[in-house]
Amino acid sequence: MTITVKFFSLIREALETEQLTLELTDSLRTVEALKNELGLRGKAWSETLSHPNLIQAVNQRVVFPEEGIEDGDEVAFFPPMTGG
Amino acid sequence: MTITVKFFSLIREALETEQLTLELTDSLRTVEALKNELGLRGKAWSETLSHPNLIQAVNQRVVFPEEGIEDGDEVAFFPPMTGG
Amino acid sequence: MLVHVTDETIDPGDLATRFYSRHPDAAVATFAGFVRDFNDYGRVDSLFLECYVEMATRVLNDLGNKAKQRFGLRAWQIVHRYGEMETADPIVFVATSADHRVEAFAACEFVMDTLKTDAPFWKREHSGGAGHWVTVKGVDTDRRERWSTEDLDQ
Amino acid sequence: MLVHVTDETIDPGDLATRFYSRHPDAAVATFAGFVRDFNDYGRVDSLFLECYVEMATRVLNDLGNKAKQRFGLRAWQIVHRYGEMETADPIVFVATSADHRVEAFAACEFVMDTLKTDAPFWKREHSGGAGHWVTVKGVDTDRRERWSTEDLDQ
Repeated sequence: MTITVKFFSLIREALETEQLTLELTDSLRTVEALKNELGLRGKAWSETLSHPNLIQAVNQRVVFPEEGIEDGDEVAFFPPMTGG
Repeated sequence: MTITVKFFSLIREALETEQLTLELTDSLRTVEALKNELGLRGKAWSETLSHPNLIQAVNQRVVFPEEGIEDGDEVAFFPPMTGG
Repeated sequence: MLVHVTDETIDPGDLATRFYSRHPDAAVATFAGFVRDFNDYGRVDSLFLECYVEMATRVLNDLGNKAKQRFGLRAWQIVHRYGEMETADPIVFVATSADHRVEAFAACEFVMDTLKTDAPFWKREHSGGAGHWVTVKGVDTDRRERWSTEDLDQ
Repeated sequence: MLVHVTDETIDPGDLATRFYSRHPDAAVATFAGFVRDFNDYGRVDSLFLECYVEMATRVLNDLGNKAKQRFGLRAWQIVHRYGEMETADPIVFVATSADHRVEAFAACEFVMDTLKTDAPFWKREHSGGAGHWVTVKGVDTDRRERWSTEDLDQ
């Protein structure tokens, strides 16, 4: 399956990446599993994606790491929000 | 001494009077005394000016009936306010 | 002009535009009130708002200054219409600006709550030829009372 | 447009004017936020506001609808700027209208409090060549939390 992954703010900077399009095996079914998979890319990735304040969204809704991922989903990682 | 007395809203209507200029004896020294004096003008006056919800102001500040009156003062009587 | 009490039409959009332009502070809250076309009994066609102008001006000035001191405002403005009005005509406009939104909101609400019970205006509603003076609502007195427990400066 | 998330200049005075004209309801509350020229550490020259645009649009739409339902609003609007901004530039504009001022004020404050912590925007402040990402304030989390105890519909 194919998903899009987006990174914002401090996370985007730490990973030097704005967006990825990933082909995943169908066995990779949760945000948590995706984070572990991405963590294999190196220390910056494993440390950044395991930060306790990290927020994750699937299809523009904030979710827990246990949330499932399906083909075509848009996943995003970012720090706590500071708008307004 | 000379004072101005103003009436608003329901009070103005009940007394059919917007404004009076009064010459008072110097012995008439409080708003309460002024109300009693005006009450002598008839039943409408005595009843209206003894209504428990009546508000009185001296020189544009809400006061208790015991407030003193001096030459040149502007006294006003009106019901509870409903602006905004 | 911080306070303006007038029997001419007021324009809240223009007032807001000017306030923003003069005071682009971090947090600006405004309130605008328009003549409602209904009350507790039914339809309202028009409104007569009687005003003790000199006193209203003084009360609103005192109120703005008190709000400024109490909530640390950077700027404020209060504009109030009186006289004959039609449905949907603007009656009142209040703007408050501060370094943080909590203070801007609280000050704007404080001004409106206090103005309702302390500024000398009296509403007379007309519907179908009949008119009646609006009486004070318990909710307004209660709202005013909320602020009084903290009114250390009174 | 109820929600507008844009990297172009926004004009709160024009937005307020249009909102008043379309919704001359009994009670209209607005909030406008402008880029502040100071923070906890000193002077701020400019601001970069990063945004996850698709999600921000969705979150703000959900938020406006929730405010409408919860406070019985007649109308609402939320406009949020993102991108590079200078001091005193407008960032956000929120308007809420209702039959009574208590609901209009509460809804406007609810939207601002919730937006601060739930809408995907991230502030980066610049001063004298240096930049840093703004961190979440405890007061904002607390303000958001105030509303949650009553969030029966969540």
